[in-house]
Amino acid sequence: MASPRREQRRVGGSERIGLYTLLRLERGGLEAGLPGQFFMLDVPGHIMPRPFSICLAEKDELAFLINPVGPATRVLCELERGQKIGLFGPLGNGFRTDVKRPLLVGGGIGVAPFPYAAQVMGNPPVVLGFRTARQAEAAQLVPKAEVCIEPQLVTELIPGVPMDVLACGPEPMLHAVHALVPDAQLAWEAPMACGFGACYGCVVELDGKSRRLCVEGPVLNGRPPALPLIDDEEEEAEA
Amino acid sequence: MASPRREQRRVGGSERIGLYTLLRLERGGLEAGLPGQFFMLDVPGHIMPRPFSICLAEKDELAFLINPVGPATRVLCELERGQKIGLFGPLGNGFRTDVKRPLLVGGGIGVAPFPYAAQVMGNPPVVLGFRTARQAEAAQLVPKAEVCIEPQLVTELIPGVPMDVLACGPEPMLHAVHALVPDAQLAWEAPMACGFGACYGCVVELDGKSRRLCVEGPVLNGRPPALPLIDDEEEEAEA
Amino acid sequence: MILNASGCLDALTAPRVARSLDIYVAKTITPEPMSGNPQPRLAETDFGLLNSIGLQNPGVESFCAEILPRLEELGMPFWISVGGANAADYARVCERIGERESVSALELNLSCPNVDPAAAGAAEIVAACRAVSDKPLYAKLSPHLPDVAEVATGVIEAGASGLTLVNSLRGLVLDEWTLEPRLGRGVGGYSGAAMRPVALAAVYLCYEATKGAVPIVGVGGVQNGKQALDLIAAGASAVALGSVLFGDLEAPERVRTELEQEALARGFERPGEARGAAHRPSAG
Amino acid sequence: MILNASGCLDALTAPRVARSLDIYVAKTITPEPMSGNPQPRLAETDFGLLNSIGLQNPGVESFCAEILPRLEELGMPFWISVGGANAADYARVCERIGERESVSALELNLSCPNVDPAAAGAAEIVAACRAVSDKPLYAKLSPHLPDVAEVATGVIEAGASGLTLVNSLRGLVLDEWTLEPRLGRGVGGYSGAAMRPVALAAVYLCYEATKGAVPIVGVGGVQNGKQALDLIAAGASAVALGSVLFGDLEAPERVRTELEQEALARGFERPGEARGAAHRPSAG
Ligand SMILES: Cc1cc2nc3c(=O)[nH]c(=O)nc-3n(C[C@H](O)[C@H](O)[C@H](O)COP(=O)(O)OP(=O)(O)OC[C@H]3O[C@@H](n4cnc5c(N)ncnc54)[C@H](O)[C@@H]3O)c2cc1C
Ligand SMILES: Cc1cc2nc3c(=O)[nH]c(=O)nc-3n(C[C@H](O)[C@H](O)[C@H](O)COP(=O)(O)OP(=O)(O)OC[C@H]3O[C@@H](n4cnc5c(N)ncnc54)[C@H](O)[C@@H]3O)c2cc1C
Ligand SMILES: Cc1cc2nc3c(=O)[nH]c(=O)nc-3n(C[C@H](O)[C@H](O)[C@H](O)COP(=O)(O)O)c2cc1C
Ligand SMILES: Cc1cc2nc3c(=O)[nH]c(=O)nc-3n(C[C@H](O)[C@H](O)[C@H](O)COP(=O)(O)O)c2cc1C
Ligand code: FES
Ligand code: FES
Repeated sequence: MASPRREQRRVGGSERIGLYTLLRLERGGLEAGLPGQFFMLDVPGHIMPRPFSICLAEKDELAFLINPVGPATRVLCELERGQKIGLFGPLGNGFRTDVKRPLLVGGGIGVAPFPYAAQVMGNPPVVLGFRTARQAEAAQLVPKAEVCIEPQLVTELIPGVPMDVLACGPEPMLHAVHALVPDAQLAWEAPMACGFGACYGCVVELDGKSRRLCVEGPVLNGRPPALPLIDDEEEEAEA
Repeated sequence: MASPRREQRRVGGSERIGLYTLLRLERGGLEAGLPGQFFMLDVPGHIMPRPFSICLAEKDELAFLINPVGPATRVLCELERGQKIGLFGPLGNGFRTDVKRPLLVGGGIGVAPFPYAAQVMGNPPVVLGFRTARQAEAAQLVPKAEVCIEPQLVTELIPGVPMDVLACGPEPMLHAVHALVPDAQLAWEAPMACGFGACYGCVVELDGKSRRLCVEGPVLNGRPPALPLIDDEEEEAEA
Repeated sequence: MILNASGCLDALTAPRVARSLDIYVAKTITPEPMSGNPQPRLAETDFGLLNSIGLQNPGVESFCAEILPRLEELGMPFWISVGGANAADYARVCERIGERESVSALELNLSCPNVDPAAAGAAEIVAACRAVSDKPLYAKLSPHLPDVAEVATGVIEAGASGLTLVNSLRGLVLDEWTLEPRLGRGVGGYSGAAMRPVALAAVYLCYEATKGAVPIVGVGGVQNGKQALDLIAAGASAVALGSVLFGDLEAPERVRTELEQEALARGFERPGEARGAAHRPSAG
Repeated sequence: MILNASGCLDALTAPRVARSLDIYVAKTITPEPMSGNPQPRLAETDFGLLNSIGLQNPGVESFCAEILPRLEELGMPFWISVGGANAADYARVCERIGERESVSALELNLSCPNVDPAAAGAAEIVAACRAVSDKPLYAKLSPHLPDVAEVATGVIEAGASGLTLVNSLRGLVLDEWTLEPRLGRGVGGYSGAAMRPVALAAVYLCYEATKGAVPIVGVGGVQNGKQALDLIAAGASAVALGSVLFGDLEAPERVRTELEQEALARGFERPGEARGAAHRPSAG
C-alpha cells in the first residue's frame, strides 16, 4: 500500500439523500482503501480536517455520505460542483471482508461504509436501522437492505443464527451488537484531529488501556493494527 | 452637527488614477463634513478600520483617494462596484476654509483632501508635489493645480508672499512647510484604530504633551479641538 | 451587564457610547502623569490587535481636577482603573479617588502588558488599597499567571470585592519586510478575538476556585452576544467590551440585545441566570 | 532547522514525516504511565485548536523497552520530552533516558496546560535534571509566566542548554447549546495561529534577556515559512511545527522551502543569518 498524501480534489457533485448529503469527489488516482477505512477531509473555514468513511468508490469517483451534525459537516454538505477540497487517506484499519457468513449492520449515518462494503463483498445481506423515515432514505445506497425505523431497533433484525457481523453506528448500537455477536467487527468513532496517530485525540479505552482509535481502528476486532500508517519512502518504492 | 454613526454603503465605482485608486461610495444621506476631516473605512478581512480623508463630496457620492501602501489599502483598491463596506465619520477637525489668501499645498497622497477643499473654497491656487509622474496623475482631480515632480520639491512652488496655507503630505514636507509658513494649517497622520479618541493609538507630541491626533487634529493650527466627538443624543436632537 | 474594558473608550469624546453601557470604566490612572509609549502604538494581527499605549494618563491630580468632574456630569455609574509601579502607588491613587462619592468602584489594573511587571505581588497591592478605601475593589488580572485561580483567591482574601478577567496577552508582530517590531516599544498587548478562549478559561477557573462568591467581569475578544453569554456561563457576572468598540460604536446595544436573545434561546429568562452554567453537571 | 513540537507527531506511525524533519521530538514521557484525560480531548476554536491530551504516555520504563529502540531504528537525531509532577520525577526520567547515547537532547516540559501546575519552580527542576544528565537540556516554558525572560535566565543559570518557547495557552471552548465545556477536562491547551504573536513575544523577550547566548526553539502557530522566519528574527535558532502537522504532513518540507525563499527575499543567504534580526537597530 502506498503512503497516503494530502491531495486536492474537485467536487464532482453533491446530492441530498434524505437528511444526509452524498459528496462525490473526483478520484484522480486516489486509492479507495478497504471498506471501513476513512479519509480526513479538509473543511473550508475550519482548522481541523474531519474523518469520513469511504461510502462509494467508482473508477473516477470517491463519495462520502455526510450527516450535517455541526458546523464542519454543514459546510461539507453545502459544497458545490467544481469546488476543490483537500483530502487525506485512506487511513486506519477497515473491515475484514473475506468472511463466510457476512451480515452488514448499520445504524443511522453508520450506513456510510456499507455501499462500498456491499460492492466489494458481492451484495451480502444488510440490515439498517434509522430514527426517522427521512434518514432511512439513505438505505437506497445499499442493495438488498432490510430497513427498520425506531421504535424498532436494528438489533431485532439480526437473525438468531451464527453470522459474521460487520457493524457501524452509534455507540449504544455497537454495544448492543457486541452483546448479541461477541466477535462482530465494529467500526467506532472518536473526535480526530489528524487520523494518523499524531495527536492522541481519538483515544478510547481498549482492554483497559488507552489506545488511539485511528491507529488501532476504527474497526476493532478486525485486522490487527498495521504500523506505520505513513509508510517509509522505501516501502512505498516496493509497493 | 449630528453624531456620526457606522453606516454600510455600496461601492458606486472604483477607478485607477495613476498609482492611486479613487473609491466612490454611495453617499445616501451621509454628511461629508469639512475638507480635512476623515472617515474610518472598514476593510474586509481586517480588524481595524482605517482612516481616509474625504476627497470628493457630490450629492450622491463620497469618494476617497487611496494609496495602496499595505495590506488594508490594497484590499480597498480592489473593491468592486456593488460591494458594501462600513464607514464612520466625518471625524476630527478639518481645515479652516474661510481664509483670505488661500494656497493648498499637497505632497503625494496628501493631495487627497484637496479636490473637496478646492470645490468648497472656489478653486483657490494649488501646488502639488509628487515623487513620480504616475503619482502626479492624481493632480487631475484638482483644478488649476501647479505640479512638480522630484527632485523639485513642492515647497519651491510656494510663493514668497504671505499666504494662508493649507497643507497635507508626508511628515518631512509638513515640517518644511511649517518652517516657511509658521501659521500654515497642517494635516498630519498617525496610525488610528478608532478615530474618535477611544484608543490613544494616534498620539503625537504637541507643545510637549502627548495628544490624540484624531481628537486634536488631524488638521493642527486649525480649529480648536471640539469635544465630544460622539455627541450626546440630546445635542443630536437639537441639531 | 455590559461595561467597556478600561482603555477602550473615552466617555468624554464619546458620551453617547458611554451612556449605552451599564457602567463606564475609565482608563487606568497612575499617581504621576505618564506620556505612554513611543509611536507606533498600534498594529493589526491576523486575529487581533496589538497595542502599546503604555498607560498614558494625566496622573491622579490632574485627573481629579479636570476629568472626574466631567465624568460626574455624565450622570451614570462609573469605575476608575488604577495603576502604579508598587503597592504604595496604587494605594495613593485609591485614596485620592476614593474620596469622591461619585466613583462606584475602583478597578486595580494588576496586569498591564505594556509596563514592566509590577514588582509587588497582586495580593499585597490589593491589601494596601483596601486599607485606604471602602469602595468595591476589582482586581484585574493578567492571563500570564501560572495559576490564575490561586492569585484570584489570594486577592479576595486580601480584600478584593470582585475580579476583572483578563487583561491583554503579551504579543509581538514584525514588519513584513524589515522584520523589526511594528510597535515602537517592541512587545505589546494582544487583544481581540484570538484571546477569547484564554479569557473564558481564566473566568472558568476563577469562578470554580471562588465558588461564584464574588462578581467577575469577563473581558477578552467579545464581539457578539453569544460570546458574552459564554463568559457568563463560564462564571462572569458582567461582560466588558474592549477593542470591538474601536470599530463598532453600536456594540454595547447590539451585544446586549443579542445576549438576551441567546440566553432566551437556551432557556434562561435573563442572561444573569446563565451565570456558571458551564459548571453544572449535564442534565442529559 | 525544522523540528516537530512535542506531542504533535508520532514517528512510529509517520516515519516519512519524521524523516522530513531535522530533529524529531517525542511526546512527553513521565516516570509512571499516564492514561491522559477523558474524552473529548479535542475541540476546534475560531482560530486555533484546543486539546486536553494530558500527557498520555506509557511511562519511562515501557518507553525505554518498547519505543526507544524503534526510534533508534529511524536513524535520525531525536529528542525526548520529559515531564513529571516534581523535580525528582523529571530527574528520574532524565537519568533513565540519559543513559541512551542515541538521544540527542532532553526537552523539559515545564509547562503542560493539561496537568496541574508543577509545584516545583522551573529552575529547581532544571538543576535536578542537570545533576543526573550531561545531555543538552532544553527548558520548554509556558506562555503563562508573568516574566518569561526572568524564568528563562533562571533556568539557564540552573543548567539548561537551550529554551523551547512556548507551550500552548490555557483555553476553554463551550458547546454551542449546552454551554458546557467541549473538552472532557474543561480547560485545555490552546494552540495554532491565534497564539503566534504570543510565541513571538516570548522568543523576543528571552533572546533579549539571554543576549542570544543559548539556542531557542520557537514554537507556536507556525503554518508557513514567513511565520518561521518571524520566529527566527525574534531570536529562535530553530522552529518547531505543532498542530499544523495534523492537517498537513507535507508541512516540514514546505515550510523549509518557503523559509529559505523568504529569507533570501530579505537579503539573508541562509535563514540562520536572520536570527535576531528583529533586534537590530534599523539600517534606514
Ligand atoms: C473514523 C470515522 C469515520 C466517520 N465517518 C463518517 C461518515 O461517513 N459520515 C458522517 O457524517 N460522519 C462520519 N464521522 C463523524 C464525523 O467525523 C463528525 O460528525 C464530524 O467530525 C463532526 O464535525 P462538525 O464540526 O460538523 O460537528 P462538531 O460540532 O464537531 O460536532 C457535533 C457533534 O458531534 C460530536 N462529534 C464531533 N466529532 C465526532 C466524531 N468524530 N465522532 C463522534 N462524534 C463526534 C460532537 O461531540 C458534537 O456533539 C466519522 C467519524 C470517524 C471517527
Ligand atoms: C487622518 C488620516 C487621513 C488619511 N487619509 C488618507 C487618504 O486619503 N488616502 C490614503 O491613501 N491614505 C490616507 N491615510 C493613511 C492611511 O490610513 C494608511 O495608509 C492606511 O491605514 C495603511 O493601511 P495598510 O494596512 O494598507 O498598511 P499598513 O501595513 O498598516 O501600513 C503600511 C505603511 O504605512 C504606515 N502606516 C499605517 N497606517 C498609517 C497611518 N495612519 N498614517 C501613517 N502611516 C501609516 C505603516 O507604518 C507602514 O509603514 C490617512 C491617515 C490618517 C491618519
Ligand atoms: C488600546 C488599548 C488600551 C488599553 N488600555 C488599558 C488600560 O489602560 N487599563 C487596563 O486595565 N486595560 C487596558 N486595556 C486592556 C483592555 O481593557 C482589555 O482587557 C483587553 O483589550 C482585552 O479585551 P478585548 O479583547 O475585548 O479588547 C487596553 C486595551 C487596548 C486594546
Ligand atoms: C494535541 C497536542 C498534544 C501536545 N502534547 C504535548 C506534549 O506532550 N508535550 C509538550 O511539551 N507539548 C505538547 N503540546 C504543545 C506543542 O508542543 C506546542 O507547544 C503547541 O501546540 C504550540 O504549537 P502549535 O501552535 O504549532 O501547535 C501538544 C500540543 C497539541 C496540540
Ligand atoms: S486522530 Fe490523531 S491520534 Fe488519532
Ligand atoms: S485613533 Fe483612537 S484615539 Fe485616536
